[in-house]
Amino acid sequence: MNRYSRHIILSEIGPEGQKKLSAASVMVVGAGGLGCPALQYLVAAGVGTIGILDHDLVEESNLQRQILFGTSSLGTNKAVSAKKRLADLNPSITINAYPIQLQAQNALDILSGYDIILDGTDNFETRYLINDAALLLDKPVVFGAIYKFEGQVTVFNYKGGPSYRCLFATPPAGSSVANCSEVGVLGVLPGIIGCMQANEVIKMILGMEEVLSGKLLCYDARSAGTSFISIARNEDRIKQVFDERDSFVQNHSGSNYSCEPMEISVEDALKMEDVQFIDIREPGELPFIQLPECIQIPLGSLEQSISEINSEKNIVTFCRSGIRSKKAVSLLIENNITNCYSLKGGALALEPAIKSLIK
Amino acid sequence: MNRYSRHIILSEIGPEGQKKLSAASVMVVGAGGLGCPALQYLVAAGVGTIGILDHDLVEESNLQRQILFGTSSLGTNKAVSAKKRLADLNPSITINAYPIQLQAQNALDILSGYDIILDGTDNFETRYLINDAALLLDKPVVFGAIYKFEGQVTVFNYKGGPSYRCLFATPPAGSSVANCSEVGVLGVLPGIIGCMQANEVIKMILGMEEVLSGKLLCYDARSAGTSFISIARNEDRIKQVFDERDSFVQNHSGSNYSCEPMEISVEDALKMEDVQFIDIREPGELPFIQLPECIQIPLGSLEQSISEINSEKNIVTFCRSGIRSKKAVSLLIENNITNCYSLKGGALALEPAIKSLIK
Amino acid sequence: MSTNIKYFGLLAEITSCREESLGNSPSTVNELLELLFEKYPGLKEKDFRVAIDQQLVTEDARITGGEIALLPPFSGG
Amino acid sequence: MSTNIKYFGLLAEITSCREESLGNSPSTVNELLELLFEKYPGLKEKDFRVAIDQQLVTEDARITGGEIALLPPFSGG
Repeated sequence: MNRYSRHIILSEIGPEGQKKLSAASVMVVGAGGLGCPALQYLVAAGVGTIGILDHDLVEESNLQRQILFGTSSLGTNKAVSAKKRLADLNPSITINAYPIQLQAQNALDILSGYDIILDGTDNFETRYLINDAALLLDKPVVFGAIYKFEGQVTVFNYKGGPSYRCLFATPPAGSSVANCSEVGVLGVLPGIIGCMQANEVIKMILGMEEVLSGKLLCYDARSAGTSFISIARNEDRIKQVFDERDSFVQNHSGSNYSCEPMEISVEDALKMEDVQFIDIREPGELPFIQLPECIQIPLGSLEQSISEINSEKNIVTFCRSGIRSKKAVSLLIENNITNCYSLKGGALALEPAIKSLIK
Repeated sequence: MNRYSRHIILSEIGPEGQKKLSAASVMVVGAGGLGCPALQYLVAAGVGTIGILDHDLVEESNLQRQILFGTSSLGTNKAVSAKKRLADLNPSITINAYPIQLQAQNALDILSGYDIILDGTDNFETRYLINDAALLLDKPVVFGAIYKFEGQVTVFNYKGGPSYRCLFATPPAGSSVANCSEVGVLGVLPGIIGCMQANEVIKMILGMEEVLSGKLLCYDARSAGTSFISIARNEDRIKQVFDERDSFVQNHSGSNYSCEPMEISVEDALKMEDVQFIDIREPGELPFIQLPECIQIPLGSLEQSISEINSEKNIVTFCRSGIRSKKAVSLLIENNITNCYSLKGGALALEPAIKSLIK
Repeated sequence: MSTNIKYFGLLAEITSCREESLGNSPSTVNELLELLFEKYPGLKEKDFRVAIDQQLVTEDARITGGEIALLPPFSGG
Repeated sequence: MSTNIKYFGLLAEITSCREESLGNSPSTVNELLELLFEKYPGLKEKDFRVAIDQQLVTEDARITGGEIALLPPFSGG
């Protein structure tokens, strides 16, 4: 246990605490500004099972603060890319990458497999979705959010404590809040806030007192100062979430989630590293596609052929035009192959792109 | 400038602020628990020139918190390994690795080349050395230090503000303070403190108000709370450092720095990646050493042959027994080739090790 | 009795200050908001919660001195 | 008048608490230290600075209420 000796030597952690970390599972939703630093320290601390959920691809403007990535990961999926980097930091834990979007339809399923959820997302819709799903699943959420030079951190749904809806009942009206990428952010701020979130996760796993439940930490990077605002539990608002449990999937409040499996453009797919194309058309369908990293498994036999698929790779399924391949992606995800995409435009879009590459 | 668009869009930074970051140079002393996270965000922010000074090799017990490394970098020098990882995060800046120990003899020379110094070291001797050298050079130091669950952050020597000696006049007596590796540390704590240090560096470069000068930030990861202690400048103590300027190199207070260039064992050298051995003996000296990554440059002609040396590699110089190769390392460092080691035991130790590898 | 008000996030951009002191202190949160909406019309369109002495309060809460904070939700990550 | 004392870092391990209230308040830092050294002999061997109300003070400083902090140097990194 040499890797964790600096933890084990602490009387507050010890070998028992390190075992608790190893037995714990944490889902990090969003591998962006907050998720990247949080993931680093959860992985380094030896949290036994870590989920990373993000459907975005790495863009150059992310590199100013999303420190798990680099020029070599531009254009790749964030969850898959983060997993690859983190596996070297600590190969002794299990990391599951979900390169998909969290939606009302899959949230309960996906989050139910983890003890604690870390909210590192960048939009109100997903934040409320995480909060409500976590309430229904009775799981704590470590919330973190940033605006320019300021950050908020707290723990929701912990041992009967308040939830996000007790602080802000509903998402603000669209015009009321500017989008993060429109307003900009001091790059190091999510580093501080994401690490603070990881700290709260670790405190909960270790069973430490003073978990940041019922208190919102407000940090200002300009003054380096912190203030705390107490949040009381609002039973009415929490009851409302439970009352709407049955309709959670159908009509999540203000839901505008697309129900689509994750799609990828031909351009991005051809640039992707470690890719495995799967042609899910019936034998003989046109146009004929020849690619070195491509195997043929017709949709009808995909489920029996799961074991043939290398889940370490980025799977791109395609059909003729991009409709049936979405079903293939849903089917793969149900079978725990999560890093998979449906090719936008299908073989019809792929054929000319390959031809222009050969030229 | 797409990479920095989230900074440029902030009115407090803008294109001018991003230019200031790009024109700035920062020396990070210590690529450990504090240096790793600080470096990530300074590099990501686009600080134009970054020095990384650390003579330690990566050990498994570091990986619980030193998140720039991984199993693939075990046994390699921290400064060199950190540079390699960070170059992918931002290839548009200059990163200088100094795989050496900061000493009274080299501190003024090395630190004079940088605008701001970030103290991420783990011992009092180097902390006082950095403080005093920075005072003499009139450069600000961003101080960070940790103990178990608590951290301290402040800026010393900034615009006539106090220095470390105004807070604690002299290093504590040996028995009074336990060594960091003996007492352990919560892994995520240096993440929070190191990011806070990077934040102060960036605030200074941008010319923002509210730099943490004259105030010691005390952070407790258990409560997530922060308190500030005001520090007044003590002119007597500062004058004393200047009074002793001339004898700085000869008898730095309580100096127990070894004046040795960095040595490496045969075992570690043979495990190192990207290594370039230089046999600095005269032609014909015995034992005869045959290694694929080895070139012959006798010590007498080393200085004229600098241009032949690939400074991207880890340079290991050796002589017969490990004495003359130390001179070679000093000479290389004077010529700005910093990632170089003297082989302990020289060719006499290397020969049997190679033979046993071949067997 | 003067009242100190802290503005977080984008609210401080509307008020052009992160903190200020109101000379004539209103007696309820409702009165305070009326006063602030007149001084800073942009605040009206924003969602935020009000805290007195680090406790979230409703709009009918009485103000008996202490520090008031206006807290908007953040979404960034 | 009671005095609140905060212990940072390894000092809290010697006192077995991070914070405590002293019933009978001494009038100078010197008196306070005498009292603490008797209560916690281990403190004597440690280096630390004393702050009153977030201001570092010398040992002859008078205590007129407020919060006292005992601050040791940290070396870890």
